[in-house]
Amino acid sequence: MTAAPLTRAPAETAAAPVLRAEHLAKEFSGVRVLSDVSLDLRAGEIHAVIGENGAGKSTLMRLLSGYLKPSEGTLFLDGAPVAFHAPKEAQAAGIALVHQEILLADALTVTENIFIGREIARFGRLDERAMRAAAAAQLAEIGCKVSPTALVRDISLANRQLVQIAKALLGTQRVVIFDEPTAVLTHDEVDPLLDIIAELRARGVAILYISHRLDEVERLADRVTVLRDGRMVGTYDAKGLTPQRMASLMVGREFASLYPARQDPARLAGADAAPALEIENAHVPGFVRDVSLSLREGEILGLAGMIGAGRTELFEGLLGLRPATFGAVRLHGEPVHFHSPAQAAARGVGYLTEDRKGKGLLLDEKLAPNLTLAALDRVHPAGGLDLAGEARLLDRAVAGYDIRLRSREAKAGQLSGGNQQKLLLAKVMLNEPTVLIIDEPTRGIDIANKSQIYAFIQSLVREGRSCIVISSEMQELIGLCDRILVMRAGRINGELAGAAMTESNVALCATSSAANEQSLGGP
Amino acid sequence: MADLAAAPPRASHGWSIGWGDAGPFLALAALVLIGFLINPDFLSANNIANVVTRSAFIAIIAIGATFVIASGGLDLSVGSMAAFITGVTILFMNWAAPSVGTAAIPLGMAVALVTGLACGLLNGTIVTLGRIEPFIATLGTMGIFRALITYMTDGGTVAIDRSLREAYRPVYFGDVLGVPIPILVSLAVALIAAYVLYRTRYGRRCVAVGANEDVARYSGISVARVRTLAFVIQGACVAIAAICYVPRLGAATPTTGVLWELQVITAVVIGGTALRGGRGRVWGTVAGAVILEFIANLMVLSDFVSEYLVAAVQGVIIIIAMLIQRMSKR
Amino acid sequence: MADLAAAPPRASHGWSIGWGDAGPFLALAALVLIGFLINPDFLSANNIANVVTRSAFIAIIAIGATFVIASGGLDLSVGSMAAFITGVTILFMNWAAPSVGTAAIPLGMAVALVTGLACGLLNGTIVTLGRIEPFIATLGTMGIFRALITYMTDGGTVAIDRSLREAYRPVYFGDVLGVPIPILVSLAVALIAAYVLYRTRYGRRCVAVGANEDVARYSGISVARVRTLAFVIQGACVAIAAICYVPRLGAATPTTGVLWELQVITAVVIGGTALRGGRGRVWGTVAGAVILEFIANLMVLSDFVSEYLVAAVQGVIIIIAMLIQRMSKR
Amino acid sequence: AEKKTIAVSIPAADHGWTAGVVYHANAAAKEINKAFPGIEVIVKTSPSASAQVSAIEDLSATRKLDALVILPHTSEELTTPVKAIKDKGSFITVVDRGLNDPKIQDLYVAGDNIAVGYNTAKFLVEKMGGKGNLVVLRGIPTVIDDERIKGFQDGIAGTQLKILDIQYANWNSDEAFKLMQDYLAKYPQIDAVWANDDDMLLGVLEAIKQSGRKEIKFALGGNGMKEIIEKVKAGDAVTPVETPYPPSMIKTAIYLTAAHFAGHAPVRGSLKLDAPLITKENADEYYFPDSPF
Ligand SMILES: Nc1ncnc2c1ncn2[C@@H]1O[C@H](COP(=O)(O)OP(=O)(O)OP(=O)(O)O)[C@@H](O)[C@H]1O
Ligand SMILES: Nc1ncnc2c1ncn2[C@@H]1O[C@H](COP(=O)(O)OP(=O)(O)OP(=O)(O)O)[C@@H](O)[C@H]1O
Ligand SMILES: O[C@@H]1[C@@H](O)[C@H](O)OC[C@H]1O
Ligand SMILES: [Mg+2]
Ligand SMILES: [Mg+2]
Repeated sequence: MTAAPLTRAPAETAAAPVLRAEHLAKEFSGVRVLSDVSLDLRAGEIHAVIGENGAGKSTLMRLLSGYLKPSEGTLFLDGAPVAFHAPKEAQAAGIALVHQEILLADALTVTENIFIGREIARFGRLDERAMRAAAAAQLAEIGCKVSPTALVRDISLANRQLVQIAKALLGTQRVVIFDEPTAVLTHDEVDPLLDIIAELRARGVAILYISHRLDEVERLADRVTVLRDGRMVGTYDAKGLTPQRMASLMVGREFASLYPARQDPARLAGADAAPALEIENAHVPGFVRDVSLSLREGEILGLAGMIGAGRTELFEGLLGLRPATFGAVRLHGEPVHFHSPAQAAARGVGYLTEDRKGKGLLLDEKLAPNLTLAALDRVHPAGGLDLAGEARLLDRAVAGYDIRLRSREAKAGQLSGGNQQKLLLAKVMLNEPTVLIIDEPTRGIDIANKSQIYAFIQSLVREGRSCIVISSEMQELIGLCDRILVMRAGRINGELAGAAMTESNVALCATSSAANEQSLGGP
Repeated sequence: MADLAAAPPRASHGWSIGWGDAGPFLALAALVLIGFLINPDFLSANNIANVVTRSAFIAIIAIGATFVIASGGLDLSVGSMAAFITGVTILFMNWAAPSVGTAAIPLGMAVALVTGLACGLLNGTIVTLGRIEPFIATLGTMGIFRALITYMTDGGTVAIDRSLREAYRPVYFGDVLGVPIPILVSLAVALIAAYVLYRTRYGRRCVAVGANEDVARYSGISVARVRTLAFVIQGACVAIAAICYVPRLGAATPTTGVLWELQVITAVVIGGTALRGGRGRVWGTVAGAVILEFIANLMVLSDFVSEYLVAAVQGVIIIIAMLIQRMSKR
Repeated sequence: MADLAAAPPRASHGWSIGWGDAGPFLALAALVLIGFLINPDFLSANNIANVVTRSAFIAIIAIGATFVIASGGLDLSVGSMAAFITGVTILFMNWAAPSVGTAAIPLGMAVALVTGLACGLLNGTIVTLGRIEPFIATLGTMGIFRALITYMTDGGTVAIDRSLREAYRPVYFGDVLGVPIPILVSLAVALIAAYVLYRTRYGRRCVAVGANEDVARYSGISVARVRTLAFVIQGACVAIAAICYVPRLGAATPTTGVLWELQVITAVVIGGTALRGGRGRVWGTVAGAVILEFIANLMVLSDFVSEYLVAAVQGVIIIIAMLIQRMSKR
Repeated sequence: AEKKTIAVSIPAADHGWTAGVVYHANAAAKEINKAFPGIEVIVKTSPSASAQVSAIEDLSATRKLDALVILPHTSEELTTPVKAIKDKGSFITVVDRGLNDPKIQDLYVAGDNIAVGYNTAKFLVEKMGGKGNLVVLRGIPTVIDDERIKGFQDGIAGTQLKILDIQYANWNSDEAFKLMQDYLAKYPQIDAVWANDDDMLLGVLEAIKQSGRKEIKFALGGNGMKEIIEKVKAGDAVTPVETPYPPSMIKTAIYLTAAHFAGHAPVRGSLKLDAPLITKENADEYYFPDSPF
């Protein structure tokens, strides 16, 4: 550890801690993932916890909120030692956790999900109206526009996250723990949420906040605890702690720059740059209307937009994963029509889903089978499984994508969120796509890994592949892409390139119906 | 963008039946139409009353199964549980009759109910405490209930005392304002069940447990308790069905209730409840039970199906009913 | 994280059986021990050979069911499918025998296999194309297969031609180096199945589809094709079982295969395959089938179970076997 | 005159014997419908007692039944429903398994189950000199099964023939095969086997054949299945005798019922088909090579 601790946060300045943890440790079947972690949460402060993927943040949160029992160490509630045997007990004490993973029942409505286990009833009869009203109010407060009677199955991932937050915030809370609440949100949804969190603080709630978006941490946090490899690096006063510095503390070395050097724009500027993928007049019923776009060889094309803009659905339609119609689709000039991701993969088109838990990985399955699932024909051309070869591929993926795990035998669901994402990326790349569509490439990924993934995408296009990046992080698109298309309500609402790629322009395009390519200036 | 983003609001299920849930009723309507075309007698008041009355047993049991299945369970033991309860009840009534006369009937009904609750509790406990797949647990108790009654009755046959028979008869054969009593009973059970499933905390939790056990647990619901209670409800429903059943056949035999479990599950699924849990449709279940009984009735009333092929035609009709049910959803 | 490399490499499942999967074998061992204590004859070579040979049918069919269940399906039609295939095969052999003599036997086997594949394809197609719950779809075809063979044979009984009987007998009663042929066949089927499930692309896809349909779809797997194929494999396994079955009694009867589906599913689940899919245990299934047959055998060999209570004791033992299986996992 | 309707309600073919019943009932219906234009016979099978109750309810709800010929699934459950039909004025013919209240029936046609057991027992007593070890396979728990077992037990009472074991094999060949294998494993010395129905005897014989055990002197069944009669005719040493219990009794019953209407001669009373021992000498009388049973 090269970095000297900055300002150790002075303990005496603030109110007495609501919840305090001392010397917590956690083992999973003999493997220690957390040791000797001590921290405290005070009423009316936001305490951020940061660390690399797999550092143990989520594990720590689960210990604090009764979802896991510590192997060692003690929790103190208002100074008295407590042991939670179930999440319910922690909830009863006013401690709520917003999970990193979405924990909602798909088959139930938004309202039903929010009120599971604490339904409002009068004389034993459910008061649907009261629950709907309360749910609607709670959703409105955090800026979520879904209908309280929609089925969770039918709403987008981002909205599910907001529903989950609404669920956690319902009722009176003393401690609210947010585990990467903004990972699946776009710029526009993040702001109201951060306001809510600030307001909770003002109301005297103690907040624990995990995020890989260090600018958010800088903006919100009063104190910051840094974890590395399951151990405390230290707790710091947030004042004067720059994102750069936080990153260095997390990784244990000086952290240079997030985005790789931009490739020479001139390379793509010429009109002769051949199109890699052309989509004309795409319609995805209910989501996308009349979208046409063209991706050039060697280009990184960004797709920005708010929740529900139809970006994901457009490409799911392209791959035959949902009903869609196209005027034409051409790949390297040749007309194509995909009925399934397998056909697309065979032609060199890969798609990385934004929903790694629901659509990307088999959580109960080991890593190697997950890695090769989409490329079985390629990895095992003989039909019989080449397990040794598969193990080598896993080794290569673990090294190449820096997947951190405790055991080769782990199940995918036991990886930390960020490492799951890297495994998913490795999985899609096994098919060696020439055109890669990445939906939310760095969702839940720590800053060091982000920069690895950016560098990786750059190296892809340098090899002549082409890439479409759908992302809800504007800086990411701006830092990485050659050109950005902004979608709004199922249509392309603007195209930005070069100097026009600014946060305000993207935001304007994403929200205003007046925006168009001309007014914002093309490439 | 709001128009695209917001998922279409759905009428929350409850008393009112949304279009998406109309499937089983459409299938039933189609069947009635076909039946009428094949044999107009099909729609005679008499025939309809018979068939619906008969479907009451399966309907009542299947209503219980709706809870079990919605909560993510399965109960294969219902048929032999019905035989067991019937047997115990008859044994008790016959024993009590000499001393208390026809008061043995209400007492016997109480015994039936208690036995049903106990059987359900046993199933629920094995499934939740023992953490055994419901399929296996209830396959086990299926053998147990069947064997116990066979043992208690030396071969499994026990008929109700002649002195009680006439007094008990109206429970199956009687009617109120022309509506046969078993139909009234099953309507009452369905009303209560619909209320419990759609309008109470327990019902909500039952469905939540079936929809996603983890979410339910993390939301502070005692999954084991909810599941166990579903089995207990199932036991109560079997007992009610058995109470109505006794006067119809007047006896428990080793074959009473054999294969009812398949009919029950079929009724539930045709009714729109998902076998994987997380969704329960009480009225659909009732429609499913009536559909099954109508199919059997149609086989008797129609003359062109070879007796050997009846099972095949039934199989085909069930599959078609399921297709109708399904298509009405898109 | 350097400790990564240090993680001990563990054999992934496949030929070798990990500790976590030892449950069914422990249950089997416990059963054998109890059996021996109750009646030492239990372990006589003769008895063991008989029982294991008998378990071969259920084992072979259950191996097919392991695929169906692992892929998230269920097949209730296996018993009547077995009767159907047996009947068709015997009818064919009897028809062919006069012209081709004992060559009718291998030809008949081919017919059995083709029939089995076709039946499986039918089930698979109804489930995947028709998108009907497997439970209902195969309940329907269960009636269809049973009725068809009853119709074709005027009541369902058809005996194999006398001229073929002796030539065919060894398929059930013969042995190779002392090992009865049905045991060899079921071992062969299990070996192939274990290879397919654990060591081929198809096996991977099958389990993936059962574990999470969406993930499978997004990974470019044709869910319908994989599921259908699982049903087809099931059909082939039923056919193989039927081929071994014919010489045992030389006839198909109306009771051939009745309730085999329950035994099959029980064997699969006792063997450690999850009913909800996403996990298949071929060797566990085989152990499960042997366990079931041993339980039945023990009931006869022991003297203290009343003939009336046999089903109850069997039920209890199944539940206990399941508990042993389960506990060995923690 | 108006057409007379005779409904025939029988169990679905759930084992060999009932399959024979279905076959003969269908045959009778075809023949009578052709021969007597004034009579219509309809045959309905039911897979369970409650389904059978439903079936007769349905039949009587939708048409006037002049007669009902019924082979009840079980005695208890069908008694009340059949009485209801009777009360509507139908002529009732009961076959094989009796109802609990004999007053309901106008005509009863059955085999003699007590005799099936008793005559078999007597044969064994005589041939084995009154001593030896027996194993018995019984059917589905029903009155018929009880009667046969009771007749058998009465037949061996007072002798030194000993029943080592008795278990249910549900009138099913497969189960009988397994049960016999297990008996053989359990008992080193078995002198004779009795299966109370021929479906089961088939399984028993296979198991004995496979075991290679030679000490078993007799393996007897009952019902008159043609495969077994063939053995008797051929003078088989292990199965030299048989008792009849022909499924064709349903046909007899239907014909008698038809005669009641067509012959204008009242047919009432009960007809018990004898169950004498079938031996090599008289086997021809009981052999019907074209019957499915
Ligand atoms: N149930 C479990 N069983 C075994 N190992 C586990 C389990 N849960 C977490 N781990 C391991 O513990 C370590 C810490 O995981 P954790 O989820 O706490 O990381 P994190 O800091 O939240 O990472 P991320 O930022 O990627 O979400 C990881 O190596 C992970 O693989
Ligand atoms: N890449 C494409 N190029 C040209 N036309 C396309 C393309 N993809 C789809 N279409 C057309 O759009 C319509 C609907 O396509 P979609 O992929 O939704 O369904 P499908 O191809 O008809 O069936 P499925 O994909 O379910 O097998 C079809 O008429 C199809 O020809
Ligand atoms: O079904 C029974 C049959 O199997 C038995 O052998 O004889 C009497 C019948 O009722
Ligand atoms: Mg985490
Ligand atoms: Mg998206």
